[in-house]
Amino acid sequence: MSSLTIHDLRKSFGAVEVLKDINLEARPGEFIALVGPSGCGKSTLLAMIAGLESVSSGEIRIDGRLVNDVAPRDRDIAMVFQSYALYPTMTVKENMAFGMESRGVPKADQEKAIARVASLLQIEPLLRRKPAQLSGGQRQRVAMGRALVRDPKLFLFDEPLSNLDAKLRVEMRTEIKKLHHRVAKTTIYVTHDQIEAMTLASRIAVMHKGVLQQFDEPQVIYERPANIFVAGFMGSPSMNFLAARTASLDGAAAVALDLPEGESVLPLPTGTKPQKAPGQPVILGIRPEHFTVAHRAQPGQTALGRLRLPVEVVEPTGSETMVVLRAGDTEITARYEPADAPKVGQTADLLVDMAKACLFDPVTEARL
Amino acid sequence: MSSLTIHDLRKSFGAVEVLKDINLEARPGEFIALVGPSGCGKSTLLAMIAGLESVSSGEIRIDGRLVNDVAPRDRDIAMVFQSYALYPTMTVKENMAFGMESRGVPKADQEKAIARVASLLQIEPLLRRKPAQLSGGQRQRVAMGRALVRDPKLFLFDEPLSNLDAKLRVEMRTEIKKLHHRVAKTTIYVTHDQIEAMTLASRIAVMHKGVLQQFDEPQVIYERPANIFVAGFMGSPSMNFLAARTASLDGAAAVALDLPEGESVLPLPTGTKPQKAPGQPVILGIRPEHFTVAHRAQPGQTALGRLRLPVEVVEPTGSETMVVLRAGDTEITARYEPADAPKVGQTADLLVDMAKACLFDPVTEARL
Amino acid sequence: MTLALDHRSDSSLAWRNRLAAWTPRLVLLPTILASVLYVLIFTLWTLWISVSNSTLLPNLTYGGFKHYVALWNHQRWTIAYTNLFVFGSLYVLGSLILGTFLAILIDQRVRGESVWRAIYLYPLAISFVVTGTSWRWILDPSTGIEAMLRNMGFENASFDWIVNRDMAIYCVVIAGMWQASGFAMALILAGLRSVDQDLIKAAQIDGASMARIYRRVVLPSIRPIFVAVLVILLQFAIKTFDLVYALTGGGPGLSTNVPAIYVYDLMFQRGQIGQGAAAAIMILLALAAVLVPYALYMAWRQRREAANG
Amino acid sequence: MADVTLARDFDPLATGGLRRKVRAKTLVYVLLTLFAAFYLIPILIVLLNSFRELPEINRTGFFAIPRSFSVQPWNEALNTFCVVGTCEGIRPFFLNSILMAVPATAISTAIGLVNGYILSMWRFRGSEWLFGFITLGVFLPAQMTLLPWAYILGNAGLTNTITGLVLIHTVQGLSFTTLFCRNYFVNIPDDLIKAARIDGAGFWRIFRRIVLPLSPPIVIVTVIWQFTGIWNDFIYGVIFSSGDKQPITSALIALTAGATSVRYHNVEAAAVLMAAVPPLLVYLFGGKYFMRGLTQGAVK
Amino acid sequence: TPRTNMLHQWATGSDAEAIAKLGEMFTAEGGTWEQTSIAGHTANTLAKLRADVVAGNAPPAVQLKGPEIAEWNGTGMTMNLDEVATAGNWDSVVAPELIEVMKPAGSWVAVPMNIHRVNWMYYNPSVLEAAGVAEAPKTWDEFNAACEKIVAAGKICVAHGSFDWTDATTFDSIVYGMDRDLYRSAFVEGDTEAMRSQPMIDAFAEYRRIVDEWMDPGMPGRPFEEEVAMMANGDAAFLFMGDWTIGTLNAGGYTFGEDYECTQAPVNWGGDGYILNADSVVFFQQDDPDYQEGSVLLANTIMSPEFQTVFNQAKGSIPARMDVDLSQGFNPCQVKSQEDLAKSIEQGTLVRSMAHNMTVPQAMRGAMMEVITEFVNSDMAPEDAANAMADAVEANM
Ligand SMILES: Nc1ncnc2c1ncn2[C@@H]1O[C@H](COP(=O)(O)OP(=O)(O)OP(=O)(O)O)[C@@H](O)[C@H]1O
Ligand SMILES: Nc1ncnc2c1ncn2[C@@H]1O[C@H](COP(=O)(O)OP(=O)(O)OP(=O)(O)O)[C@@H](O)[C@H]1O
Ligand SMILES: [Mg+2]
Ligand SMILES: [Mg+2]
Repeated sequence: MSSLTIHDLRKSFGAVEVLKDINLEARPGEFIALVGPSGCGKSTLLAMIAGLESVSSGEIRIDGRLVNDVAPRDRDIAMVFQSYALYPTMTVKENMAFGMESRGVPKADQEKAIARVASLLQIEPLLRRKPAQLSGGQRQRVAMGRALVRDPKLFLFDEPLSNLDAKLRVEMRTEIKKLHHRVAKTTIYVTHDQIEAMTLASRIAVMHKGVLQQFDEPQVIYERPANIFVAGFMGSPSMNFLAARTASLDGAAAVALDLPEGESVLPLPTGTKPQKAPGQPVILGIRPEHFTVAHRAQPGQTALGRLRLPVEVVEPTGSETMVVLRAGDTEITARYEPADAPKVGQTADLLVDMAKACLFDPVTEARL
Repeated sequence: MSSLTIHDLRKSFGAVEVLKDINLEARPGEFIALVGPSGCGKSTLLAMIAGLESVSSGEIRIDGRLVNDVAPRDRDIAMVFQSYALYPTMTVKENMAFGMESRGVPKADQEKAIARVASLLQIEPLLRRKPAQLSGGQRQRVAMGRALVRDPKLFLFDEPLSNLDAKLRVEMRTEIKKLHHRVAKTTIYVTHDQIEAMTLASRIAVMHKGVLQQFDEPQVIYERPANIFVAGFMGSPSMNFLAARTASLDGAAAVALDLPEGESVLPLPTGTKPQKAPGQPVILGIRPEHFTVAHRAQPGQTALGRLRLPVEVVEPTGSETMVVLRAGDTEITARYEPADAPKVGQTADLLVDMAKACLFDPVTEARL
Repeated sequence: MTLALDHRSDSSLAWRNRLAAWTPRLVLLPTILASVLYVLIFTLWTLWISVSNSTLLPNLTYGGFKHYVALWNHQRWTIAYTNLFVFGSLYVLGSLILGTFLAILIDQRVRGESVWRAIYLYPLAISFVVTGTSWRWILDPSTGIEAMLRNMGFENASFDWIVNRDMAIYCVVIAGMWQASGFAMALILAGLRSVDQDLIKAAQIDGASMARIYRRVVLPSIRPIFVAVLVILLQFAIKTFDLVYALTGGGPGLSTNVPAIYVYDLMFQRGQIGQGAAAAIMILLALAAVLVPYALYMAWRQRREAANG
Repeated sequence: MADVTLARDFDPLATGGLRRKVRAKTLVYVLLTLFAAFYLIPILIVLLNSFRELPEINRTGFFAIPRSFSVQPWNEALNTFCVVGTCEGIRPFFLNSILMAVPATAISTAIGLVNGYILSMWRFRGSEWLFGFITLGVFLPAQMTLLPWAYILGNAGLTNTITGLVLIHTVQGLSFTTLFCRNYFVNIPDDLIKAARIDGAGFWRIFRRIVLPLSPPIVIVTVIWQFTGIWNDFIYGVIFSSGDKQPITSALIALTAGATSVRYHNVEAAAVLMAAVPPLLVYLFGGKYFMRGLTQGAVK
Repeated sequence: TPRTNMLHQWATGSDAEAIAKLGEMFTAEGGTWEQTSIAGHTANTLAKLRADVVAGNAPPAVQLKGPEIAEWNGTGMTMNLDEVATAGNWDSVVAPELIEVMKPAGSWVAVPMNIHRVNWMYYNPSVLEAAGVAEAPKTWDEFNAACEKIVAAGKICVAHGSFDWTDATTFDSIVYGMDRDLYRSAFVEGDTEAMRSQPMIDAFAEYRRIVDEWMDPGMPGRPFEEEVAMMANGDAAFLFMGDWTIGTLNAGGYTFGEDYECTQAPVNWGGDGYILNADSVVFFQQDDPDYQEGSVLLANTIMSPEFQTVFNQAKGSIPARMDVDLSQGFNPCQVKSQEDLAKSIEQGTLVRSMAHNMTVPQAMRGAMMEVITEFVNSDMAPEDAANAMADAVEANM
């Protein structure tokens, strides 16, 4: 039995259908991330799970019980909002107690629960403050504390970190990860930051325009994306997409790229079946980190393609350097070790790790 | 002659001194990034350059001319605001024309300038829209367009990208970099995102609490930070700081770490002079990317230290995996290739690239 | 453009800058003068008249505090001043509570919201000269509710507050609330709409009922709006004049007299300008009793906000 | 600017069962209707009595079921009734009120806008203090200012003129309009003004091109507030104008406040309703903006 | 050409029509007529007058009455009308009680427009008949006895709407009817000893009985025309009110003899009494000769028998000149009023009305009226009321 089951779920606002046939299930204790670009319906889906939006059709079950028409208070869930939604006129302690108070939990038990969570999250010194007197990170922590005191069946998070600045976001991400290890509750976590999804989730559901694109483990989603959208969405900088065609190289199926510098023929990505006759258009997807400087090639590595391209922009970030190369009309971003980075105007000589590249159908956009 | 010279600049609001003795100069065409945490005075400094805040003491010169008391309109600058500050009731075109209109530029010239910039930024289709009808990225582009039409001596940017989401931010960053290559105007760019500063600037000014900490080229700042603050601020995940003491190893000066697993002695970072007698406390700074998995050590690499530490958290981001290790009371973050990443609970065996590590004085916090 | 700027000498720029710096102050000058006249001079003039020998006409010779003494020896003034506090607090609190209640009702995703809003808000647009009479008819036992109830067969029905000297002031309160609660409703409703909807969602998930959510979460978070409504209503209460005139004429007996009526009667009908002025100064003191704490509260809030960044 | 949405998009009753929803909604509509009755009855009574014949009113009182119906009262109120010396109904006074309320509203709003603009965006030392001082004018009771105004109007040769009334209402209105506009403009981001200054715009250009186009909500609030306030004021009208120069509310006082003379209640009712039309229209048409602007203007 | 601008408070209805007549007559005599009619309360008129005086342009002619004539005369701004008065022989045609008021310091500064009788008692003959009251009571004892019967018959005895001026009007009649001398010393001369005296306590005691037993509890704030209708419709038997009631009765379509009749309010001392109230116009000095001329013309027009006739037929009062013939176009009550006035002068019983501001200054009158209306609307004891009135007057002297 799974802790959350969503079956053929649909949602329309008036004539606009914002969620289409969503199927999803979370096993007990699992951490599921819901990612997708803005407006794809993540928050709507979460609100439906929470009971804050009505269901147009389909089923939502929590621990096997159909909850389509159950009020939020009776679903036994806890939720952390992007805005934190801390009650501004209550102290941190009152914020945490409010849910228990509303449910008539005895004072003594309230105190105990608050003490436990406050020590878990190390927010004891903040208990008497009002939310306005807290920093962003502290607020985030309190919002989590409020969700934790209740010991619910399901945790829902709606972009809990997106209001924090970059440094704090990274820290809190790690913290959430540790916390989930500790409490091991089923969690649905909405984010549009794919790194958060990758690092936190046991499975990721990628959504786009109300449709669930892929629902799988992070590594699978990253390495074998179901389609161009998922491939482009996951990973930063984005995967490079190149128009190519099927070809044959040394008798084996291969892909050919037409570049101003002439045609490059590369071996087929590992695991791709050569379904198509040679000469068919395909889209080749290569992630920035799957380029290697030619002279660093390690002996014995197979399935390597070689590209020579002019350098357009060099962006050193310190730990690594991103280099934008021109490949005809398209730009390719490649990741370099800072020491190896070329200069603008030079020509980069790169090996492509075709074992990790992907091929897509240009029409259906699905991976081949 | 430099395009912008700031000499001993101070600024107080009432009794609070928010800028202390700032000295800075920008060469013509240079791209200077001003970074620092929130509230360190970046915006205030920029506003003083623009003439929007008065000068408490010191000098600001633009192209050699003292502008301390010159009104903003007479400084011949252009500025892009974090909020974009587009005039909400005017169309994009009117927004861009407003500055020229105020200065009495003939209509025909206005049209020409707008056409030029609109095509440069590819915003021609937006010219008739109002700001409310634009997406975040489009607004950002229009804000830049408004600054560009006027062809001023100095461009000022105040966190122009911080209202965009992560993906768009990366794209616009590259765009700004290209744009600067093209127009080659002196630019002062405020940000609190150190990656932006690193990738865009020819020189970076790091500020903290109203004091200029270091003003140098990105690579220098990243590799040879002036103090702990700069070292910790630049780079994400942050540099790891470990309490250590001076020691000697094979007769040479070295640093020793006391870990629960026993003492580890590492060679001295390259370029560090052994000023201190052995046994003195120091702080050792190591960036996450300066760890290598022990079995990948390349022959001939010198100045390597070796650490064996338990794994606490593993965070795969797709292109790389961050691993949090426990070293006594402190946590150390190390960057792994996804394929090499250990599991939680295992012990990581790492080599430290001491050539790139830094040592700091625990009292003055300056780099040794 | 660059060239054009360089031609201008720094000194002419400096002169222009200085002019530009003074423009706001120059433009504000007429308002400043008008306010000095209206707020300061008028108040000082009234203050002086209140300690002068004025009776039939203003007389600027100093006469000491006799008018104040006479004022406080006057039973009608004591009634009026007491009424100011009774009426003021009931009217303000009543309008606030009623307005809040209406705002909450309208906030429940009702159909035709703008119609309901207009119905509750329209009394603010109509002067009491217009509706006072009508309220009078409604409250009067021989023509209004009581008569209607009796005609319907409730022989013992009794609603005679307006003719009862102990209760008449509550009729003034009811009519006042009728006029002002819509205004409170409008402000509070807008306040409710500005409350982060996530707070309500969070509270729902926390298991609170809607009543509890309003009481504990939503209403407390719009406290500044309540304070603003409070001050505006208090200001209305203190200036109340035509409401009472149209409704009870100050009666039965003296029971619904309020200071504004007293001032008008003494200054103009009775020809006791000095005593009227003294009464006006007492009204201002009552105002200060409200405004000074409010100003302190605002200053405190600002400082606290500044302290919290 | 803090955006106040006028319709909420979140339904607290989205889930939890149909019965609960129906019960809650019914209760809400019943209460709304009861209160609507409370608010409407006074005006309905006036309306009904404006169509009854006088002898019937005199014999059966105002709260009775109408037995007669006549438009004569409206005709009289509009055209022939004698009020304060003329016998043309209340029409001429209606016109006076327009002539008084429109300019006074317009001028005080215009000045208030400029004042608010300065006090929020061109602050100088003491400007906060000045703002507080101007705002104090809101609180002065009218009775106190009558004689000083008489002195000023007399010396300016403005007694018994509509211009005099316009002057009074303008000066007194400044406090309110400045208060509202300033509190509204405070919400306009500073960056906008900074950008315009860098763009080379001066004081007036910023006002005209940037601030003014953003002002409609607060203009509507001040216009409604001022217009209804000025229209409904009677005390200044009674004291500082006379005969055919009086505004309509003062003329209404003549109708409704005569104690011992014969009262034509039906005509009064008709006149009273007619006098209420302009402020009501202003409210009906500006109501939506009134709420939006008021929160932004009054709460700060 | 002679001009004038008269400030008055007859703003609507029959009042306004009456004053319009004055304008027509003034214009017919070659004058340029302007008027400033003030809406509503006397306070508004006086506020306007004060505002004009403060502004430095006192109106040429103002409707003022009673002691206010003296007060404003005291400011030295009023115009002396002695010449016109002599020419018109006013001293011999105007009622003597009025002359004192019009000549506060020995010279004419005001002209009277009418005489109102305050101490009327209207009654509904059918109610009296039904209750078995044979004729209208003549003394207060008879009145109380009549009321007992009427109340027993299920009717309200006295129709009343309580305002300070109506409460005081009724009390005028009570005090005057119980003790004429008390009325003079307390209400005309403002003698506080008289106010504290036993006769005043008795008057209050009578009033207490009337309020508690003969009036209905719905009276506070009841509009004037409603109390009139109560009597005329037969819901109540009596109404104490001045002669302006006639206009309202006419407008309500009630007929004399059927729906109402009028008689003098009860007096315990026998004979004919009359409490007088008069409206008058005061002239303020003007620099403009046109206005000076206009004032003379207006004064003469007001005093002309033609105007006095037209004006008073509309108002329900009687001419201030004693020599006008009322046989044509006047209501029977008005005719009776003129007859009673003559008898009252003859018997020396004529007094001016305190309630209608014909005796003591406004400050004192206001204080007295406050006590009276408080008395009516509370359960104050007669002794306390008498003392309170004296105290209030002393505080305002
Ligand atoms: N109450 C509503 N009425 C109509 N449309 C709505 C409503 N709520 C949401 N939508 C629409 O549904 C779509 C999904 O919205 P949702 O908030 O779920 O997106 P999201 O994925 O959470 O986006 P974000 O990342 O920006 O938070 C959007 O197109 C939005 O405009
Ligand atoms: N007008 C002012 N009056 C008083 N203090 C001010 C004022 N403006 C700024 N400060 C203070 O000056 C300091 C620097 O502010 P500034 O806005 O320059 O910081 P910043 O580096 O731009 O921060 P952020 O990254 O948050 O934009 C802050 O502590 C701020 O509180
Ligand atoms: Mg969302
Ligand atoms: Mg800033």
